[in-house]
Amino acid sequence: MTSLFLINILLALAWGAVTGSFAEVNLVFGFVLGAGALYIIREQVGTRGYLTRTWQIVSLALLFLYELVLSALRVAGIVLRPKIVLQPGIIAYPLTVDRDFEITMLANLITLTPGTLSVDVSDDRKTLFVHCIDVPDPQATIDDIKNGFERKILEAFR
Amino acid sequence: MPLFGPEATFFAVLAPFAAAIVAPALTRAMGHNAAWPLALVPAAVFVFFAGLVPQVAGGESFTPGIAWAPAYGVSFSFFIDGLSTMFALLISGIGTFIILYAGGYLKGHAHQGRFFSFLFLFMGAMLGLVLGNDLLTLFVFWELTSITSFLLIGFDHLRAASRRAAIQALVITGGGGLSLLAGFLVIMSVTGEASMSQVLAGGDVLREHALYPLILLLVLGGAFTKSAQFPFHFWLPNAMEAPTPVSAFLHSATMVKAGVYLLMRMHPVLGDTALWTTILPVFGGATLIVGTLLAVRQTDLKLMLAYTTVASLGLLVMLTGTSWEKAIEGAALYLLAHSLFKGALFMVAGTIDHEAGTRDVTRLGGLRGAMPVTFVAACLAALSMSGLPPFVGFIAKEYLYAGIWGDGGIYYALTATAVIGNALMLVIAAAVALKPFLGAKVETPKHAHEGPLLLFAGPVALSLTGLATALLAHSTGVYLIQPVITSITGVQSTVDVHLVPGYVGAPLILSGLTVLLGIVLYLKLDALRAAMAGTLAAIGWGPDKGFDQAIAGLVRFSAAVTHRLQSGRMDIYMTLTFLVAAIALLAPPLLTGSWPAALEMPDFRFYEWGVLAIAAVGLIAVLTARTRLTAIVSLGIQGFAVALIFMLFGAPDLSFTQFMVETLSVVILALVMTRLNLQPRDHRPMGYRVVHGLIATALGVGFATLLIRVTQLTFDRSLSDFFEAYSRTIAHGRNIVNVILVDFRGFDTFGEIAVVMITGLCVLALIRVRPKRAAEGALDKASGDEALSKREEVQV
Amino acid sequence: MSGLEQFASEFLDVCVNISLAILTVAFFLTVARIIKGPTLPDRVVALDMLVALGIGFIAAIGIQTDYYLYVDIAIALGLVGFLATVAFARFVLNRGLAKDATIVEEVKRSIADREAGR
Amino acid sequence: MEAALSILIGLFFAVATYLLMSRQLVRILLGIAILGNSVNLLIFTSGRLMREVPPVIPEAFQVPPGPIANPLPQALILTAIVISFSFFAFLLVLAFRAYQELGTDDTNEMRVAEPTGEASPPQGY
Amino acid sequence: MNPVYEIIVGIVLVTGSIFALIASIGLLRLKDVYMRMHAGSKAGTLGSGLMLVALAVHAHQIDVITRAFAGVVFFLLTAPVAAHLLAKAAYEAGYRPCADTKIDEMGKGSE
Amino acid sequence: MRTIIFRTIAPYLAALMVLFSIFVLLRGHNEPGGGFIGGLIAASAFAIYGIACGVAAVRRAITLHPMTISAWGLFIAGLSGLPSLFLAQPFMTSQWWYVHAFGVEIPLSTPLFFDIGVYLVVVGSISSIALALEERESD
Amino acid sequence: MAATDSAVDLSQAMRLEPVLPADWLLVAPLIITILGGALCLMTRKNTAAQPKVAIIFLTLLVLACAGLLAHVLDKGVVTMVAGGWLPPFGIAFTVDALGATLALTSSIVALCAAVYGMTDVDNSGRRYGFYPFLLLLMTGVCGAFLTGDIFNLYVWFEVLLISSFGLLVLGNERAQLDGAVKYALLNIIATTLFLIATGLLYGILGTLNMADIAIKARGADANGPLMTVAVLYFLAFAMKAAAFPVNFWLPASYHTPRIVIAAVFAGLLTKVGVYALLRIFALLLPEARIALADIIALVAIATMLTGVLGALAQTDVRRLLGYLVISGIGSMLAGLAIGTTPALAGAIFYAVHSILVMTALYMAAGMMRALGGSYSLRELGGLYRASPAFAAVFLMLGFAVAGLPPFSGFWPKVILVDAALVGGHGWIAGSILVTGLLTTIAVGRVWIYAFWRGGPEGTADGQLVAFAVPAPSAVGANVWLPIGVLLGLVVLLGVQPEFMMQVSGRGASTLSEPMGYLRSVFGEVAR
Ligand code: NA
Ligand code: NA
Repeated sequence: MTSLFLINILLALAWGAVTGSFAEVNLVFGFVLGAGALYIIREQVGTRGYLTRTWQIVSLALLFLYELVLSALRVAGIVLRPKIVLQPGIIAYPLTVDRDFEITMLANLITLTPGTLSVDVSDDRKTLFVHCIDVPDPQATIDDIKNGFERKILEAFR
Repeated sequence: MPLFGPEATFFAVLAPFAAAIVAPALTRAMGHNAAWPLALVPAAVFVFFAGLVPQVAGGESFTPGIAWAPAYGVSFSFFIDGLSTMFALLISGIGTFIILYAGGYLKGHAHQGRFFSFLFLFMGAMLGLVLGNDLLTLFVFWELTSITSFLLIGFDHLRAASRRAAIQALVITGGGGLSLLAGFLVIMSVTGEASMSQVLAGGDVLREHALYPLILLLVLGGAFTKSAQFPFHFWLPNAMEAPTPVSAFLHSATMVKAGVYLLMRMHPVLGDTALWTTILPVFGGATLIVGTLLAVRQTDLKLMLAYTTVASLGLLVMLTGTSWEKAIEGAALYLLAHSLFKGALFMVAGTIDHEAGTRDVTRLGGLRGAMPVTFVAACLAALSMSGLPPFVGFIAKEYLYAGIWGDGGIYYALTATAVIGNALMLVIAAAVALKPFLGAKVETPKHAHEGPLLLFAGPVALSLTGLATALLAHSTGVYLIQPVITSITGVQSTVDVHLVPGYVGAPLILSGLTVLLGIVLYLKLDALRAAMAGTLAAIGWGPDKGFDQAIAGLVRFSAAVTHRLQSGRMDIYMTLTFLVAAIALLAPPLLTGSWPAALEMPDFRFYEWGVLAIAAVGLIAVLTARTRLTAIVSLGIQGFAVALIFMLFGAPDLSFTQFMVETLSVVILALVMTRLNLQPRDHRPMGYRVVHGLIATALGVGFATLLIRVTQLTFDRSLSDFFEAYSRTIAHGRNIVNVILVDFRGFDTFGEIAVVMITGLCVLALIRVRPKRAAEGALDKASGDEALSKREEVQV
Repeated sequence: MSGLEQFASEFLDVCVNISLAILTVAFFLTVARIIKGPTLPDRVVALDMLVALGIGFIAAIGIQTDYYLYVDIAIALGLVGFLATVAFARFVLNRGLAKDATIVEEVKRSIADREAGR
Repeated sequence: MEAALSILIGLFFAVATYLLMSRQLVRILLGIAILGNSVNLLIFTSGRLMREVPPVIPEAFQVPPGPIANPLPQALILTAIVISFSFFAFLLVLAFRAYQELGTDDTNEMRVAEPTGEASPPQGY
Repeated sequence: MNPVYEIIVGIVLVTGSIFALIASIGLLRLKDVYMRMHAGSKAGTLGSGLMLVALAVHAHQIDVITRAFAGVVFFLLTAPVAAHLLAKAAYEAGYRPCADTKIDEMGKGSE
Repeated sequence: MRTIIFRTIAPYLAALMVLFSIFVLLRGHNEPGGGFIGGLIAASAFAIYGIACGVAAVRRAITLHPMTISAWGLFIAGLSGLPSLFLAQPFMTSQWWYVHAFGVEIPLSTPLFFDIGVYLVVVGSISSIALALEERESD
Repeated sequence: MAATDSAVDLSQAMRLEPVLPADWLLVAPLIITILGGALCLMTRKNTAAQPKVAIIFLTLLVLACAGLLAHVLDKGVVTMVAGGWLPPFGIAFTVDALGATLALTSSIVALCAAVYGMTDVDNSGRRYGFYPFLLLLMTGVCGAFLTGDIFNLYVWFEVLLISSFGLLVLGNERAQLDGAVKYALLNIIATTLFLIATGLLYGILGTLNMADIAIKARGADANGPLMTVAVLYFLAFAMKAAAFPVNFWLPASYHTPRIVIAAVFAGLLTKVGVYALLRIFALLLPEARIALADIIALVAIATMLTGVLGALAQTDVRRLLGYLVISGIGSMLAGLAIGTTPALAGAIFYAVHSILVMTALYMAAGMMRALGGSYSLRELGGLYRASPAFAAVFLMLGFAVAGLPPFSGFWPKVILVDAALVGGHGWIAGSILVTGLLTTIAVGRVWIYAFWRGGPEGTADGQLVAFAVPAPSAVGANVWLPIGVLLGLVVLLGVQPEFMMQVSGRGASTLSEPMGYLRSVFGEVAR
C-alpha cells in the first residue's frame, strides 16, 4: 500500500502543478482526487516497487526530452534536403527486458530516439519491431539501443 | 325546475335519454315485454306536451332555458310554440307505438335492448331538435339525429347493404348538417342573436341582408339533405335497410321531416322571397314527381313506401315554398296526415314481412283472412294516404289544392305536379294496403297469421288517429293546425278546418281527378312499372350509384394525392424541405427589394484569412470526399477551423468545447463507421445534382445575405452589459460565459443536460435492444396481463 | 520605455507574426496531406499533426493577446488529439482485419507500389 | 468582419444542405455535422464579433475593464453545441443500426415504414 | 516584463513553429506513412511543446508555467504511444512500406 | 488495440485525464472550463481506458452503470436549484456558503453543485455511448 | 473570490420581493419530471418499480399543472425568473392560461400513457428507458409551454425531441428504424431552423425574453430582416406542427413505435409546434402574423385537406390516425390565420381537444389490434360483436375527431368556423366544414370495416367470423382506464364546454392583448 500512497502523492503534486497552487489545502484536495483516480484504475496498479519506479519515471522523462530534440533535428535535416535519399527499414529488435512497464518505457524511448519508431511487440514479447527512417546497418542500430536505452532501463529498474 | 309546465320541457327531452340508459338492463330482465314499461316514457312525454296544447293554442309561446356555455353565448334553451308542440306530439305519440311495435318486431333478438336504446336516443335527439331554441342547441340535436340514424340504419350491421346505407345517410345528412351549421353561424353573426326565437323576432333583418342568398342556400343545404329532396333523395330508400320500426319512426314520421320543420320554422325570416319561392317549389315538385315515379317502380313494400315518403316530403317542401298561407295550411295538415298514415303503413309492411317472410308485393296476396286486424289498419291508413274521406289525408289534400290552385302558369304547374303526385301515391297506397290482402292466397315463405298485440297496436292506433283527427276536424284545426300556421307565417292566424268541404270548388274537383287518375294508373300498374324499369335502365345511372362512384373516386383521389405528397423517399423530403426553406429565405428580400448595404473589405489579419481558408478547404474536402476516412478527417478540418475562429474572436470556452466535441464526434464517427461505408460516389443523377446544387446555393446565399443584413443593424447589447456588470459582483464568477451557463441562464443548461442524459439512454436503447420478432408487446396478441406475465417468464 | 524594452517588445511582436505565418503555411501543407492521402493512415498522421499545429497556434495567440487561459485549451486539445489518433488507429486496424473494401484497395495499391519499386 | 464571416457561413450552409439532400446516410450525417457548425457560427456572428478579448474578468477587477467579446452568444452556442453533439451521436448510432437492420444506407431503399407499391385502400362497404 | 524573457519567448516561439513547419514539410515530402510518422511524432511534438513553453515563459506565472509543463509532459507521454498504435494498425491492416524499405523483418513472419 | 505498450500506459493517462477533468470542472466559474468540458475530458479518459484495457475493465472501474451516474448528475443538478425554495426566492437562485477549513476559505455554492451535476451527466452519458459502441465493435 | 462589492445595488439586478410558494408551481412541472426521470433511470433495472415511480411523479405533475392553472386563473399571467435575475436578463417562466391549459392537458395524457404503458411496454422497453423518456418528454413539453424565453423554448424543444427519439426507436424494429431516420433528420432540421431564427432574432433585437421581444419588435421595419426571421420561425414551427408541405416526417414515423408511444406523440408533439406558432405570431410578432396571414391561411387549408385525404387513403389504422393528426393541425393554424381573439381561442380549444382525442384514438387502435389482431382495415372485422363497449368508445372518439356533437371536437370547430365567417374568411370556414365531412367518412370507413363488418375482407355478407381472439375482458384495466379517462374528458368537453371556453378565451386574449403578459414580466409599468 505504500507504493499506492506514493503514487497518490505524485498525483497530488501533479494536481498542484496543474492548478498552479501548492498550498496545503489544495494539495490535500489533490490527494483526495488522486485517490479517486487511483480507485478507478485499481486493477491495473500493482503493489510493488513503486518508490523507485516513480523516481525513474521522472528521470527518464528528462531523458525523453533530450532525445526528442536530437530526433526532431534529425528529421529536420532529412526533410529539408533537396533530394531525399533514404534506406528505411523495419528491424526486429530482440528484447532483454520482459516486464510490461519496461517494454513500454523502451518502446516509447525508441520512438522518440532519432530515426526510429516502435511499431509492435511480438506476441511472445521477445521481439520489438522498429521502423527506422534510414538504416544502412540494422545491427548497428540494434546495438545502439541495446547499449543505450535498454541498459539504462535495466539499471534503473532492477 | 318544476315538473309541470313549459319549464319541465328539460325533463321531457331528457326522459328518452334516461330511458336509453335503462333499456338494455330492462330488456335483459323482461325480454320483449320491456316494451310496455318503456313505452310509458314517450307516452308520458306525449301527455306532457298535450298538456301544453291549450296554452300554445291560445297563442302563447315559451322559451325556457338554462346557461350552457355562457362564455360563447350558448344556452340550453327550448322554444315551445305551435310548430314545435305539434312535432313533439308526433314524435312522442308515434314514438310510443313504435316502442311497442319494436317490442314485438324484434322479439327474441339478441340486441333488442340496444335497439331500444338507440330508438330512445333518437327520440330524445329529435325532441331536442324540434324544441331547440338556441341555434347551436338545435344544431347539436340535429347532428345527434344523424348519428342515431346512422346507428339504427346499420343495426343489421353484418349485411353490406346496411353498412352502405348507414354511411350513406351519415355522409349526406352529415354534410348537410355542416352546411346548416355554417348557415346558423352566419345568421348569428348577421343578427347578433343566438336563439331561434330572437332571430324570428328580428323580422326582415335576414331577408334584407346582403348575405341572404348565402344564408338561404346554407340552410337549404341542411334541410334538403335531411328531408331527402332531389337530388339528395337516394339515401332515404336505402335507409330501409334498417329494421322496420326505424323506417316507420325515423324515415317516414319524424326525422326526415326535420328539414321540413326547419323550413317551416324559419319561414317567417327566410321565406317569401323570390329566391325562396323559386327554389323550394322547383326542388319540392321535382322530388314529388321523382319520388312517386320511383315508388311505382318498386315491388318491395318498404321501398314503395320509402319513395312515397320522398314524394311526400317533396310535396311539403313545395307547399312551404310557395309562402302562400293557404298552401301552408295544406302543408300543415298534410304533415300531420302523412306522419300518421305513413307510420301505420310502415308498421303494416313490417308486420307482413315479419309474419309472411317477404315484403315483395308480387309474392303476396290474400292475407286478409290470416291477418284481419292488420288488414283493417292497412285499409284505414291507405285511405288516408289516398286522400279519401273521411280521413285527415283527405282534408289535407283539399286544403293543399285550395292553396295552390289559382289562375296563372305557376299555379297550373304546381297543381299539375300535385295531382300527378297524389294520384301516384294513391296507386302506391292501393298497392301496399290492398294487394297483399286481397285476391287469391299466395304461398309465402312463412305461414302467415295475425301478429301479436304489440305488432298491431301501432298501426291500428295511428290509422284510427288519422280518422279521429278528421272527424274532429274543428278541434284539430284549433289546437294543432292553427298554432302551427301561426308559427310558420309568423302572424297570428285563424284556421277553420272542416272535414266536409263547404262548397264544390276546384279542390274537390281536383281531388276527384286525382282519384280517377289514380285508379286508372293502378289498373295499369304492371305496365307502368315495366315502363319505369325500362326508363331507369336506359338512364343507367343515378345519384345512388353516383354516391358509390364518388366515394370510390374520393378514396382513389386521396390515394393518388397522398402518394404524390408522401413519396416515402427521404431525398425528396429533404429537397422539398430545403426548397421551401430557400423560398422562405429569399422571398422576403426579393419581394421587398431589401438587400444588404454595400460590404466593406474586412480588416482580417493574414492568419485569420488563413483560418477562414482552411475552413473552406475542409468544407470542399468533405463535399468531394470519396472515402469515409477522407470525409471524416475533412470534417475534422472544418470543425478544427471553426474552433480556431472561436478562439480568434475571444471565445475560449467555445473553442475549448468545439475542439473537444469535434474530436469526440470524429471519434464516435470512426467507431460507427467501422461498419457503415461511404460510397465512393455520390449516387445522384445529374439532374438531381443540378437541382440540389441550386437549392443549396440559394440557401447559402439566403443565409449569408440575411446575416449580413442583421449584422448591419445597430446592436442592443444590454443583456451582455448586465451580465458583465453582475457576473462577479453578485454571481461570484469571473468567467462570464460560465456564470451565464450555471446562473444567469442556468435553466438552459438544465435542459441541455437533460438532452445529454437522454441521448445516452437513447444510444443504449438503440444498441442493446435487439428486435424480437416473435415476442411482441402485450397488446399485439390481444392478451392482457396474462401474456405479459408469460413473456416475463420467458425473459427471466 | 527603454530602448531594449522597446526592441524586445517589437521583436516579440515580429516573432509572433512570423510564427503565425509559419504555422499558417504548415496548416496548409498538413491539410494538403490530409486531402491527398493517399492512404487512411496517412490522413490520420496528418490529422495528428494538425492537432499539434493547433496547439502551437493557441500558444502563439496566447502570447499575442496575453491571455494565458489558452494553456488549458492547448492541454485539452493534446488529450483529445491523442484520443482521436487512437480511435483512428483502431479504425484502421479493425477495418483492415475485416477486409474493408476501401482499405483492401489501398493496401493493394501500397503492395503494388512496393513491387513496382515506388 | 461580420460580412466576410457571413459569406463563409453561407458556404457552410450550402455545403451542409447539399450533403443533406443526398441519398446516402453517411453523407447526410456529414451534412448534419456541418449544419451544426454553420448554426453556431451564425449565432456567433449574429451577436457581433470582437477580436481576441475573452469574456473573463481579470482577477484584479470586479467588472471587465474594457470592451470584451459578447458573452451571451457564446453561452447560447455552448448550449447549442452540446445539444447538436448529442443529436449527432444519436443520429450516428441510429444510422448504424438502420444500416444493420435494413441492410442499406441508401435512404431510397429504406422503405419499411412506407413500403413501395402499397395496395390501394379498401373499397366497398 | 523582462525584455530578455521577451526575446527568449520570441526565439523559442519561432523555433517551435519552424519545427512544426518542418514536420509538415516532412509529412508532405516523405514517401510512405511510416516515414511520415517520424516527422509528425518528433518534430511536431517538439514544435508544439516548444511553443507551449514559450507561452509559459511569457506568462511568467507559476500556475501557467506548471500547467504548460504538465502539458508538455503529457504530449511526450502520448506522442510515441499514438505513433506506435498507428504504425501497428497500419501494418496489421496490410499497408506495406515503400519500395525503398529494403528490410522488413516484421513482414517475414506473416508473408 | 490491446498492445502491451498501450495497455501499460493507458491507466495512468486515464487517471491523469480524470484529474485534469476535475480541475477543469472546478475552475470553470472563473476561467474557461466547467462541467461540460470537464465531463467530456473524463469521458475521453474512460474511452481511452476502454480501448486499451477493454470495456469490462472500465465498467468494473466505475462500479455504477454510466447511465446511473448520468441520472445522479441530473438529480443533483435538479436539487441544486431547490434550496432557494426555503428562502422565498425563485428557483435556481444561487446560494453561497463559505466554509472555513484548514485555515482556508472554501466557497461552496449551488452553481458549483449544478456544475458538478452537469459534469456527472456528461461523464455518464458520453461514457455510456462510447462504451456501448466499443462493446459492439469488439463482439 | 468572495469579494462582493458592497456598492452593488442588488435591486438593480434581481427581484428581491419574496416569492410565494404558489409561484413555484411555474417550475414544479419541470422539477417533478426531471427528478422523476432521473429516479426512473436510476432504477432502470427494476422494471417492476419503474411504472410505479413514473405514475407517482406523473400524478404529481398533473396536480402541479392543475394547481398552476388554478393559480393563473386566479392571478392572471404569472412570472418567475429563474435565479431571481431581473427580466429580461434571467430566464423568465411566464405562464398564461394558454400555457397552463396545454401543460395540464399534456400531463393528463402522459399519466394515461404511463398507465397504458404498463401493459403495452414490455420489460425490455422499460429497461431501455420508456419511463425516463416519457418523463423527460414531459419536461420538454411543459418547459415549452411554460417558458417565457425564446432560447429556453428552443432548449425544451430539444429535450422533447430527443426524448421522442428514444421512444420512437424503443424496440428497434425495422420499420421503427426506418421511420426514425426520417423523423429524426427532418425534426432536427426544423429545430435547427428554430435555432437559426433565434440567433438572428437576438442579432436584431438584442434580447431573448418573449415579453421583451414583443415590446422591441413593435414597429420594426417591415422590410427589415425581422420579417425574414419571422418567415423562418414559421417554417420551423410549421415543420414541428406537421403543416403542409413540410410534414413528411409524421406519416413516415407515427405508425412505427409501440402504440402507446404513438399515442403520446399524436397527442403532444405537433401541438407544441402549434403552441409555438401561436405564441410567436400572435404575441411576439403580431405584425408578421398580419403580413403572413394569407400564407398561413393557405397552409392551414392545405394542411387540413391533404391531412384528411391522407387519412382516406390509408389501410393501416395507425397511419390513418397520423393523417388525422395532421388534418387537425390545419384547423389550429386556421385560428392563427384568422387571428382574432375568438379564432385564437378556437385554436387553443382545438389543441386541447386534439391532444385528448388523438391520444385516445391511438390507444383505441392498440385495443383494435388486441381484439382484432391487426391494424389493417383489410384484416380487421367483427369488433362490434367482440366488444360492444369498446365499439361505443371508438365510435364516440371517432365522432369527436370528426367534430360532431356532443363531443369535444364540436365546439372548437364551431368557434373557428364562426370566427372565420365573421372575419370574412369563407374559404377557411368552408375548408373546416369539408374537412369535418371527409373526416366523418374516414372514421366511418374504419367503423364499417373494423367494427360492423363480420370479419376480415372477403368475409361473406351477413357472416360473422368467429374470433380466435380471447374475450375482451383479457384487455386489462391498464388499457381500459386511460382510454376511459380520456374519453370521459372528450365527452365532458363536449357536454360541458364552458370551462374550456373560458380558459381558451383567457389564453387567446393574453395573446392578442399582451399588456397582462408584459406587466407580469416587467412589473406594473411595462416599458
Ligand atoms: Na526514435
Ligand atoms: Na500528438
